[in-house]
Amino acid sequence: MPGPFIDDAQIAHARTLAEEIVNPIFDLIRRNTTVSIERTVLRFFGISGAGARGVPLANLMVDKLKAAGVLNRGAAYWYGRALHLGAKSPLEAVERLTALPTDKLGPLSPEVEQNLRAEVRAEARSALEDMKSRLAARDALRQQFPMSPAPHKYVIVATGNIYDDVDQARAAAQAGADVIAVIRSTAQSLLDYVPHGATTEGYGGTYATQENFRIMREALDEESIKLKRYIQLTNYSSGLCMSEIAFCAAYEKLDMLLNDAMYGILFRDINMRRTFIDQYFSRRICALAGIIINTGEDNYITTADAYDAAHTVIASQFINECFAKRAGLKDWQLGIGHSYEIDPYRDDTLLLELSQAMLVRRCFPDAPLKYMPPTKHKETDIFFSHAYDVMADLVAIWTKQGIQLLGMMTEAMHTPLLADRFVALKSANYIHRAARGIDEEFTVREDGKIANRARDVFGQAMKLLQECRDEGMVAAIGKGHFGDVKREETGGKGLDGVMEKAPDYFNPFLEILEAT
Amino acid sequence: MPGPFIDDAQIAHARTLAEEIVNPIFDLIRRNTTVSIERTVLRFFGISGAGARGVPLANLMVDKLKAAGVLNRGAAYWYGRALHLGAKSPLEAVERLTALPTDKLGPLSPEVEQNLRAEVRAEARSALEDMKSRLAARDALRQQFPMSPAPHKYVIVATGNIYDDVDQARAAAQAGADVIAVIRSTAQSLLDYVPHGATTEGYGGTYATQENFRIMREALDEESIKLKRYIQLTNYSSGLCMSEIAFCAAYEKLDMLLNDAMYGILFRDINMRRTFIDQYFSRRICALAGIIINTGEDNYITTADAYDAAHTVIASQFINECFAKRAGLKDWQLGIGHSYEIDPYRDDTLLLELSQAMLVRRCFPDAPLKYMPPTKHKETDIFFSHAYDVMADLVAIWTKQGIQLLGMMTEAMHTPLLADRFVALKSANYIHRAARGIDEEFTVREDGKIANRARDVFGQAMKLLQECRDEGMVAAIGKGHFGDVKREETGGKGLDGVMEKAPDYFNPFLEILEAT
Amino acid sequence: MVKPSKQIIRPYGDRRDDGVVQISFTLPVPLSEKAKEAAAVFTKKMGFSDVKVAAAERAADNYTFFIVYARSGMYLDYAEIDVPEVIVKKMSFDDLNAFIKEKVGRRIVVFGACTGTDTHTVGIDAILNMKGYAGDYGLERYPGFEAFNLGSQVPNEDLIKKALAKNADAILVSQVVTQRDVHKDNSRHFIDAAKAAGIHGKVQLLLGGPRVDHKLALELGFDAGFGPGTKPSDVANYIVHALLKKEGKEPKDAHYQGEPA
Amino acid sequence: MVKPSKQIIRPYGDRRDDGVVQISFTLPVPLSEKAKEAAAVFTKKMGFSDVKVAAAERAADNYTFFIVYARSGMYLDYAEIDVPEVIVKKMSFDDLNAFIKEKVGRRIVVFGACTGTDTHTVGIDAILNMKGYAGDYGLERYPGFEAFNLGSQVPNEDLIKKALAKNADAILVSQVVTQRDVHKDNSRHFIDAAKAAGIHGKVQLLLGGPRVDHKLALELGFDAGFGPGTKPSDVANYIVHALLKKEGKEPKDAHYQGEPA
Ligand code: B12
Ligand code: B12
Ligand SMILES: Cc1ncc(COP(=O)(O)O)c(C=O)c1O
Ligand SMILES: Cc1ncc(COP(=O)(O)O)c(C=O)c1O
Repeated sequence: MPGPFIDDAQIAHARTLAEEIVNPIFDLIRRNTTVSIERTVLRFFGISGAGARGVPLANLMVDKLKAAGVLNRGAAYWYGRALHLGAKSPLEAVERLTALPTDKLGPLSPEVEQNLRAEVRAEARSALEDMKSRLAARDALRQQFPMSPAPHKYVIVATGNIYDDVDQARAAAQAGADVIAVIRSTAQSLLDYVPHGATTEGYGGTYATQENFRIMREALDEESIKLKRYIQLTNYSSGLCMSEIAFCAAYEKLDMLLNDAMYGILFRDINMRRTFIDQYFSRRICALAGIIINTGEDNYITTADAYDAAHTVIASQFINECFAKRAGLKDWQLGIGHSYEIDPYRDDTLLLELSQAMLVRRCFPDAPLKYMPPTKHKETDIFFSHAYDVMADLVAIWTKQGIQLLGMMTEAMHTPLLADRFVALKSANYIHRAARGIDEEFTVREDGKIANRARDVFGQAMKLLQECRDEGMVAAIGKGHFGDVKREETGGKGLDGVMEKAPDYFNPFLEILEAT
Repeated sequence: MPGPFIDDAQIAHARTLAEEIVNPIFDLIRRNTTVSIERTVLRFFGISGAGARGVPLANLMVDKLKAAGVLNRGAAYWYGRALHLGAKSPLEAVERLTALPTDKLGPLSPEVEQNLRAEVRAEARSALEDMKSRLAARDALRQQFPMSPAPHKYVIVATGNIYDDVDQARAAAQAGADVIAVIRSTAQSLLDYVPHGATTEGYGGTYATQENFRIMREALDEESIKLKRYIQLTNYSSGLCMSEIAFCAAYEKLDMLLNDAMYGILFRDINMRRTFIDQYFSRRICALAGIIINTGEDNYITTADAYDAAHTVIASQFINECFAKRAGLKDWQLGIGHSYEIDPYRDDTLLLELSQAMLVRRCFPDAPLKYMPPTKHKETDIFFSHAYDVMADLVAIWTKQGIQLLGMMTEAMHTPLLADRFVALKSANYIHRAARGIDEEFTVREDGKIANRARDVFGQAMKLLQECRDEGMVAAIGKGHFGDVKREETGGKGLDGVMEKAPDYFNPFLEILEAT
Repeated sequence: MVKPSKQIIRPYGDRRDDGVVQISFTLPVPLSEKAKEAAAVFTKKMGFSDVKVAAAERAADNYTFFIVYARSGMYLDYAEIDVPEVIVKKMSFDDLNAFIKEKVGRRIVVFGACTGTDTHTVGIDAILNMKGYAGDYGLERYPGFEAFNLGSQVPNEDLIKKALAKNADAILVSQVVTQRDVHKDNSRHFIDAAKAAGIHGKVQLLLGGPRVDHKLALELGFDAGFGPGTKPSDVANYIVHALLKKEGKEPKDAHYQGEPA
Repeated sequence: MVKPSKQIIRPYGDRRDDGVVQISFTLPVPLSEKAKEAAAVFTKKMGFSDVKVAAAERAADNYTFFIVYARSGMYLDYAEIDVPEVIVKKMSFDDLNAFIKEKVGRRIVVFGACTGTDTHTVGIDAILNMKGYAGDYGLERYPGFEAFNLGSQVPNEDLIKKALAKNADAILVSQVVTQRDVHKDNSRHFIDAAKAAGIHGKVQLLLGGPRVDHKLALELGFDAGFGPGTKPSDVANYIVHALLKKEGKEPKDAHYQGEPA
């Protein structure tokens, strides 16, 4: 059992600090909207098609409104206006709206305004009901074919071609995988739109599109039924389209999403205002959809050293938890990220990794947690790499991880081959079977290396949280405290997609989601 | 830390039972000698050559004496007689002796007898001094180049050709091995002589010969100096030539020997009287030579089920310890054998294996122990096999094994390739580095699965010891209690090599060894 | 029988037919850039393309261990693969015993051993002993069989002599040690001895072990071969039908398949 | 130079020249005896002999993963292997800085980035950042260098433009994502852009990454390539000498080797 290590009061104090850190960012979030949020609103209304050269209709429409300087009243409002102009369908609404001359965009009478909002609200409600009924189907399937016990074994597919991905995902499910992650094509984070349709050409991954989600979920539904074991699907909701992807994922009944503004800020140089705002709306959608989010703290220690920067992971997790809770997510939805990444040529790494994982467990006892295997120090020696993964399997079962990414023996070379997943699954099954319950067998000595290290890391994390509280999150990021990467508040991509909400800003989805 | 699990008093009681079990066998040992012991005596006197068709001179001589019905007075006595006949060298002594007509073998005058014995005793003393000085050279090298910390990583070479073995042993040492075991050619156990000279044709191993020992030790001395790390060498002293091989090993400065009568009885169908008697003398030699013995209890659970028969391992270890202690071996010389062998498709195997290994540690806190990796349930899937070995590496470091045989990923196919050892060593180094000290970090819960299983196994072991005490060891073996194999007291190979000592039986080596 | 149509297959790494193969080997040279290049050249010489020398590890001063990923241009027509397979078991324990009683009308006598210098009895015990293997009873438990297990390191001649003395219907030889093909040498020696004793072609001769398959056994002169994972019931069923065929009570080309209910 | 005499080598498994190779691959067929035979046939087709299909594992309903041990008849003349190698570092940190001061007489300007869509900065950071790699300082720490690290996902053209503006002596391009040879495509694109900007052949162009080697870099049009495990000091030493050669201050065929004292 993870020791107490840390006093309950200390942990509570960390949560208070996180609240205080997050407060100013929530001011920002409340005051602003983004192109991505507005496009998401339109997608909710069913605007999912694409125009010439694959540009999504939602983008066309939002760009038009933005160019006209009126997007700050909310796309929902304009959608309502378009309907009032006689549009019979979402598609027509787009057409009408994009055809409007700018001078036709002035205000309406208060009464008309009010009616319009009421209508749009009603439509929003029915759109959400529609989504809920889709999700109910997913939940029914989950109930019918219960998942295997945690840690849920999570593997990636990344061929670049959705149809190949389906083949590989089915194979992985048949070999025992519980969660399939379709890795996105490199740099999709930087696209300010969600590509359209089924795609077959990606690099290091496959484009995240609504159609690709549908295709994969359909295949996994089939496998779930065949295997009598529900297989989860996950993708990425980060980068410039966080909330749109969250919508697509919810609509297509995904189970999980990698969803983390910090990842975009640090590793994709996405503007922080933009992505914090997008993150909020995306998490509201996840909250509704019963989607488990995975956070990306594990990434910090691919650029920073896992031993030295262990506390940054803990500090960030408290902040991320707070962001998530405020967006309505429940504990069971928090796949808080961490990983087994300390240089294996150091001494005591099993003790250190156990310490860190136990500390995370101690801090977030009710969250499933998402545990990453070694990646950075992986070697091309596949046999060593495999042994190294096996130890991560052990720590995962020991510390009761909810979601365990399986290490791949070829991590240091290429995205996994079909056989790599099989090898990883077979070993993880063995380790889980062999060691389940080991946490109940041993008591950690409160004066040992594990406990001392946990206390030390927690202490450093508290200091960092204090600094973030005192100087602000922006300053902390600016100093490179997370992942050794420095970012400025107004730097990075996508800031021009952020705009202050008009006083009469209208977003019925946000209203409803916040109310539930 | 291995819990107490068991009361000290209980463990002391197990030792008492073992004493009582072993007592009748020591009567047998005291009353009898064997052809192997007598050949060993001659080897001590320097009779190491071979005659026509490779038959060792010691065999020629002992066969002659046995045929003449006078071997029961001891080969040393006859050796003295031969010297008295004017032999100038051991070789000449053999010739004289084998040339003697049977009627020339009558007794001498008491005085002559006494002188003869005194002379032979003196020569024996000087032979032992000679051996001791050889061993002192080994010990000096060990001191000069300290061994790496335990668990000592033990790997086998088994090409069949001593020169290829040397290549592979050097490579293994360079890759980090601490102990090299040269596996014997299959069925050498059944040869009632030690083959002579350097050999290049063996199956599944290389013949154990004095010259092969010398060649390998010389190569390892070179490597030890080069690597500044003493590399140990081990071979097999079981089967029909236990004590002769112990002599050859001591003379050639080996560090360890697999030495266990029970192995021969059960797995080679060697007669039990013969091998218990041989074992005693061989262990006396090991005691003198500072050779660590490895016992073979791990083998039991290759034929019996490791879960069901776990207690037979424990019971046998107490008995084996008693045999060893009575032969003068010290705790540090007791590489008591056990292994990681529970079917990996069962649940809780890591807990069960830890339980068993902790129990062995608890019972034998001062012995180095010899830990075997999985073998029986190994699969030809080398990746799985490797993962499985990695868990044995973990248990080994956790339970402070002194000597750890490294599992080979190709165990289920062939004797190890050069690369297999490299792969195993690299991973074992990682695991040892990662987990050293883990035993100090955790306290085993006294009411958990591990503790309960340990108590249960110990309880069963006590019952078996009681049965062995009440009904005798012979009966227990006859019932197939060990390794599921049944053997009769007068069955098996080599009983005709056992003979009752004459009242004036003479063996100066035994005298001296027992006196030290 | 209609010849099945072509079914071309290639290795599947990340995509259908990409031909990706993982290879590892050791070269007797010290680790260096030159050694890595040698590994690449060697892999190309073996006919692979797109060669990626993933890892080059210092296995010892003068040995480098390589892990290589590459593509093979080779393919295979799966439809053309033809494997001789031993009849798969058809009857349950009780059914088979009843069947023996009815059709054979007596107990079938089998002798088994691990012959030569081999002492690995676990395999032959699994087939013959009461306990059996993986929950499947051994031949000793079948009322329809009379099974004698002579154990390990039995000389081939002894096994044959003892089997002859009891008029055995089948002799089961187990061979586990395979280094330098010692199992093949010993098996050939067994067949020579069987011929000398005049039982070859008369008594059923079965070979088994981890590196045995039906094809190899046939090549060596046995009637059937059984590899890893064999269950006693596979062997029991085979022996019964082979006996009935020999006695003319079943057509020579009868073929049985499927698991018992 | 005298041509070295022949040095024939083969893989070493258990004995010199036994040619033993371990292979694994997946075939798109369900696990069965037939699949095993197919794996054996396939391995033989690839030119191996003594084929042992060690493992056949059900990787999925329609995929079987095989592990095979076999012998290759191929051999290699090691004496004939010729590897273009980048000059190995010669000077310590201090010596190199003093050497630059004396011989170059100014700070050497280098620009680096991870270009295209690649965001893997850890490699280029290891070479350029103060901290360096494995205890070896990065170029930013050398007084003799002025190093600019533009970070990740930098368009090739941007990197070239910025380097030109500062009269860079060397441009360092890092490429880590290699799926479907995207690193080669992007590298070729970089070289095209360098040619268009007129700096090819003038400014030193260095390529690095886990699947890069000197040979590949040369093929792609770079001046040098650096693979896994490269230390900043390797790069620093290389750049200095290449610069001196370019400036005619060192003979073109000078060759440096050895580690600093
Ligand atoms: C257990 C074991 C031992 C035990 C044997 C105890 C005993 N009484 O059987 C002990 C510890 C004594 C032992 C000793 C040695 N062993 Co050993 N041993 C093994 C081990 C770990 C398991 C074998 C086993 O029991 N498998 C389980 C059984 C159920 O499987 P099976 O034999 O394949 O049988 C199945 C089928 O093949 C078939 N079958 C088998 N026989 C027959 C016969 C018939 C007629 C039929 C129908 C079917 C059939 O049915 C069975 C059930 O499905 C293997 C490694 C491994 N994991 O495979 C090494 C292994 C077999 N041993 C090996 C060696 C070299 C030895 C020694 C020679 C080493 C030495 N020089 O000291 C010694 C001496 C033994 C000897 N001369 O034979 C090597 C053989 C290498 C090779 N390919 O040639 C192996 C592969 C280990 C290795 N990698 O080096 N060993
Ligand atoms: C860390 C990491 C990340 C981090 C990167 C953070 C960062 N800012 O760098 C994060 C988590 C963000 C990440 C994301 C992704 N990654 Co990544 N990642 C890795 C990982 C684990 C380690 C890479 C590393 O840092 N190595 C350590 C450095 C020091 O080594 P190096 O780069 O080889 O550099 C050395 C030498 O090559 C040389 N060198 C390198 N460049 C240069 C340049 C010059 C001029 C010189 C002289 C020398 C030189 O010197 C260095 C020091 O010796 C690898 C797996 C692995 N273990 O290799 C995967 C890996 C590289 N990633 C991969 C992928 C696919 C991705 C994604 C595209 C996945 C996705 N679709 O989401 C994303 C997106 C990133 C992108 N588009 O580029 C794949 C690439 C597959 C392939 N071969 O194409 C890998 C191999 C993982 C895998 N098996 O699938 N990743
Ligand atoms: C939270 C998060 N989002 C996204 C990604 C994927 O990266 P991208 O889509 O930017 O290529 C990762 C990668 O690990 C991640 O952790
Ligand atoms: C104690 C002991 N002696 C001997 C051997 C080797 O067997 P043999 O020499 O009989 O082939 C073993 C094998 O594990 C053993 O454990």
